[in-house]
Amino acid sequence: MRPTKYLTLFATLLLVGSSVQAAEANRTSLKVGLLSTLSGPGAGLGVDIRDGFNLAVKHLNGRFGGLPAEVIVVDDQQKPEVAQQAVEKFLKKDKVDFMTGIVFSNIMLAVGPPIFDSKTFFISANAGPSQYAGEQCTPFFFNVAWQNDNLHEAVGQYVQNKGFKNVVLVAPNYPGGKDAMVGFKRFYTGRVSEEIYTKLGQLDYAAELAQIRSLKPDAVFFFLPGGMGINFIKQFVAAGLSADSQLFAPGFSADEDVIKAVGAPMLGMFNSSHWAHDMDNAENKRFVADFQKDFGRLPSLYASQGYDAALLIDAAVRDVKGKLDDKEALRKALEAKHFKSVRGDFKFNTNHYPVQNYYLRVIGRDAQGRVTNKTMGTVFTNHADAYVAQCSMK
Amino acid sequence: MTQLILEQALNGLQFGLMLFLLAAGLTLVFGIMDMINLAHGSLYMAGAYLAAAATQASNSFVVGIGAAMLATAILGALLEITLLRRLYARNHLAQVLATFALILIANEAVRMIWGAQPVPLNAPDALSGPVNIAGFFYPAYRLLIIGVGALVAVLLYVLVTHTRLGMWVRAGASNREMTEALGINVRLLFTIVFAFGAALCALAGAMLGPLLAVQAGMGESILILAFVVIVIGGIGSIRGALVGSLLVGIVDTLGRAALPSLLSLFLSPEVASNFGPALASVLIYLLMAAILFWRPEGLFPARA
Amino acid sequence: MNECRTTLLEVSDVSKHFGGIYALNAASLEIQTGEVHALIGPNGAGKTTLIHVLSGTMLPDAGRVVFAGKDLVRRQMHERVALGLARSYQITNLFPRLTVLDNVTLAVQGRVRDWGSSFSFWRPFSVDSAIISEAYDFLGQVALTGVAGRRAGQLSHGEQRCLEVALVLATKPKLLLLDEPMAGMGPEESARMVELIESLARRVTMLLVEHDMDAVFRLADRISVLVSGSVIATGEPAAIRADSEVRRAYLGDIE
Amino acid sequence: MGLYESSKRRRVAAAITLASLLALPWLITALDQGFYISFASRVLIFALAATSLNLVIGFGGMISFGHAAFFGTGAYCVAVLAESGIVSAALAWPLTMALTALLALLIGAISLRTRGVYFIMITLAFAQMVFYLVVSLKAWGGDDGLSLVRRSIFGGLDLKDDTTFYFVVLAILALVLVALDRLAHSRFGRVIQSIRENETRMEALGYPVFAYKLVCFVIGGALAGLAGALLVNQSGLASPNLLHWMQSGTLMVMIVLGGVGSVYGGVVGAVLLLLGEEILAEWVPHWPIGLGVLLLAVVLWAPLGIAGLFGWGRSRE
Repeated sequence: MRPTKYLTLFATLLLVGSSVQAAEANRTSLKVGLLSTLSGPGAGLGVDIRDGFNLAVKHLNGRFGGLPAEVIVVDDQQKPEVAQQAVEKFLKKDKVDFMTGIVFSNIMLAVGPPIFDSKTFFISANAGPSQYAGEQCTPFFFNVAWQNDNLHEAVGQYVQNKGFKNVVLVAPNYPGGKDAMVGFKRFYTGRVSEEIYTKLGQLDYAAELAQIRSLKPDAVFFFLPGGMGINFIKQFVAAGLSADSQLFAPGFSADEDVIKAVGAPMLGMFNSSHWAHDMDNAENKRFVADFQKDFGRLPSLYASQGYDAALLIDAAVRDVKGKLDDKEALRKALEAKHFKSVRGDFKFNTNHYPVQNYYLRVIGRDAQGRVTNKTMGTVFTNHADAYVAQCSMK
Repeated sequence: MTQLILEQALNGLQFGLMLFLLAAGLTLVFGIMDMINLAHGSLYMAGAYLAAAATQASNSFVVGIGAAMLATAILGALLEITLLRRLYARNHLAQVLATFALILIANEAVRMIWGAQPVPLNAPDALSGPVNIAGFFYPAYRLLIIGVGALVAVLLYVLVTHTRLGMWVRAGASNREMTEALGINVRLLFTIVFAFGAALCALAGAMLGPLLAVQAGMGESILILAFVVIVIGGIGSIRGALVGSLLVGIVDTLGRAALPSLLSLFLSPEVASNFGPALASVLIYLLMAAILFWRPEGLFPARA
Repeated sequence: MNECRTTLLEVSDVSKHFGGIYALNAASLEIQTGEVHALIGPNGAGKTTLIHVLSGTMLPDAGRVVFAGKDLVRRQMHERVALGLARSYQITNLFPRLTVLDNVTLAVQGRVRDWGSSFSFWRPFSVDSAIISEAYDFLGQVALTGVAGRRAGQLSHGEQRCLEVALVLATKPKLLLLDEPMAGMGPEESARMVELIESLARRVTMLLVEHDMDAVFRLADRISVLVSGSVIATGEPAAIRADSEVRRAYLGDIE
Repeated sequence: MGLYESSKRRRVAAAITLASLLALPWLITALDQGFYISFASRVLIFALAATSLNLVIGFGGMISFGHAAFFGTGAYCVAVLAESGIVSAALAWPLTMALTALLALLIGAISLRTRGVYFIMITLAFAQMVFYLVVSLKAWGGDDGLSLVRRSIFGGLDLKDDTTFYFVVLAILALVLVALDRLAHSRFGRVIQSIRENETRMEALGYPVFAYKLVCFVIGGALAGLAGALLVNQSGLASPNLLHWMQSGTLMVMIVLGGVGSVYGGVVGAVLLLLGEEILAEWVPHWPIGLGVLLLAVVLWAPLGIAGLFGWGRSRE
């Protein structure tokens, strides 16, 4: 059980407030359980979500919709059973009002049922499994990031347009990985010579790279989040494969966390994303500037999703004027999303997944010579996920 | 097709030689002092972290590795003198638990000092590309690992078989009481052996750091493989550790690469893709159980 | 020495080698019911190896061992004990941390043919008073009833050797393999042990491996001499003492 | 040390603890800390698993480093049975115990042919085999583990309610402890502990030592399977982590902390470790270091474990 880190801005007031409050109409404070992967190869993603979320809390000076906010952060160590115990503690001991933060879909699916059964709203800042977009969709699940397939669909569309003939796909063997393969092939209808599944958390890709070399693909699409992606790209370049195969990845395998670790070898790599740090809207400029000031690094798309998740909670609590126990009103408030997202506008589909634009990015050098992403153009506008039809919610 | 087989064989060799660096130290500790040291993986982790820190400080890969090996050797010697020395007389359950406690302490200490996120340790830029030998491409860094591993193996083999210290070590491994009776200060000998083993762990940690990730808990999985190696090779025997590590390295790598496609020849692709990786990951343990079944003392038992 | 002796144990041409060294080299031996058969020989002659082979600790490389008409070839040690072939140990091998009484009750409890198997998981042992009283009898035979409650590890060397014998007796063997019972004993302790063996001689057949010549010549009905793995002579004590072969190979010149 | 004689004092202490555990749920609901009821069930379940290992290591003297294989397999069996419709505890739990007993028989029959250090290594190897086999089976959820469709039905009782489930677990643990106490004094218990003391001599006294050790190993495996069945009902998830060798290590830590070879050693160790973990995690950053140091201290200076210190351990000299 990882050490829990309390971020309480009004510690004394809050403790008094939360312990004495009875179940009367509007409460005097609010608790959010942020459960994310803060150690292991996926740690970079979880840390960015946490920092983005905390930055938003700071911008809202510690209040969601006027209520003082207590954010409890727990590291799930990328292990389903650790997450399961943390969730049990959030629901029964801390009795949190909202939950957010989970990075990996396999953990999301493992802890989803107890959260939804206890009628606690989960605002996903990353994991968007196809199950919760389709037949298992639930009023208590909102996703401010994407449905897992979307980014892969965008890359599939681009690879199809560019006329690549022989593609190899690489992804970890977990729900997120399967969604990636399905998403890519939904829009890329060319020949896929091999779908390579690796172990989640695997770091040495010698065997897979040898296999890729023997297949001689003209393009390789990989979805390997965090440290896994970092090692794959480094070893891909070290094996000399980048000479004759063009590397493609969804946004989250080619964002700031990966660029910071790999650097130059990633120049010229195409990827897709729904957000980029060079988007020119007021919220995004303030978010990118303050994030760089506070944390000394460019925010990744995970940070933007953590930030938006906090803004969504704030907007919804303000709409219901603190009456958190009226679940129906809270659900409508969340669906209405009265807040401006850093990625520009998007709206929720009936299954509470976002309908938004997806852009093409390429990694190049910016004005100061730093290796970073540059937005090229739009691949999809107002793109919805492919599972909404199977969802019974209207 | 030959490119694939040759490349996979080299991968197996590289993994085997790295395993040997761990197994060599472990088999001597086990053989001479009959001590199960679960914390051997933690020394490997400490070496990787120290190498990462030293490389960043001196931004030279070689200085980084040298500093890490020295520091881990000293750490190993200190650990041996203060704690492990009290465990020799104790039974194996006590040894397993004391060193298990060391794993908990080491993982948390590393998290305290370097944080929960993996620490970057990159191969030197010069070696970040492939080497082209007559059309055969292979990552230069992995060739370096094979080279270093082979060199250390030869050096160790010469040291153990042709030097006085080596003779004492082998004597200690086959019969500790007699060695003590011959007036050899086994305590001091053992501290040297332990420190030397720790240095080898640091070398393995530093070399594998760029390929894997330098993070808390990295020692645990490779530790089990090292135990499998020394049990197959015969506890206490360097030759056994070398043969065992190459065997495990190649069987594990080729198994993972060839088995799924091999099985799909006569099984349905669905079953093969499911059963292949399962069998591959279980292969080395089956190998170990089989060897223990027919030769309960391993292939080259040190204790004749 | 009555005439109608039947053969209890027949060892024919048993060999056992470790690498190049032949510990037993076609050794043959025959023990008759009711006799005390001593086995003597210089150190390293293979005496303890023979006991290991007979008791099942080691498997012979060649030869046959027939006990009470049954071939012991692939039988494990515990089966041989059940058949009535039990051994004591040259180096004391007891349960030091258990009480003297517990040591003996374990031996008694082991006799499946009398007390049934010990795979009983519920009934507390304390109610097996029959076993406990029989254990006290055996302690009586070796005069250790006084120390029944003490831990075996706290007994004197002599007392431990007596406890060794009590343990073997408690398995009610047909043939008792005694491996140097007098090893490491002082004069009066070994005198006591000789009296003990003498009192047992009437009731159980024994193969006595011993260096103490006075005890051997006093106790043994017949003596076999083992030299470098082979039995070179078997006969009554007087004949063995007179046999020149034996004298040269082993006793050296007694006069 | 002698054979295990549980003194009257220890039986009284056990009875008192049982009574206080019965009252625990009301105390917890009074303090409005519902979370701690299911936490208490978790502690009792680990106590059962540790007790089953104590039977193998403490009484049987077999240092098995792969006990997690049975603990995890028990959890997976119930999850798989639940998925295929068998949800009644009366059927699923005994079936799970039978399957884990069979697995223990298989692993024990081969492992018990080796001695000393090699036995430790081969049990570790078999546990790793079970771990990798389960992790690579897509049907069993692969890396993500298998979530339990619904809690077993225990006769008329609805196990979904935490308090009811707590009492079922408490009853099972109490039954097992009574059975173990009886077993420790039975003929089988004496033989097993004597084999631990001096195996060669027991063979020389006519005991089929291999058979006794195997039966002890199998009973330990079956009880660990039962603990696994209870744990998956408590947590709702059979995860590969249950089969990991660090889990075997944790169970060993519990019996050494609690007292190797004492009937209640597993319970004391499990309570100390899990309660300590929960309390330390709240206030002490980097608490595993404290736990590691405590364990080192126990191994070096209190070989009979904490229970040994209070005379709860094996009968004193």
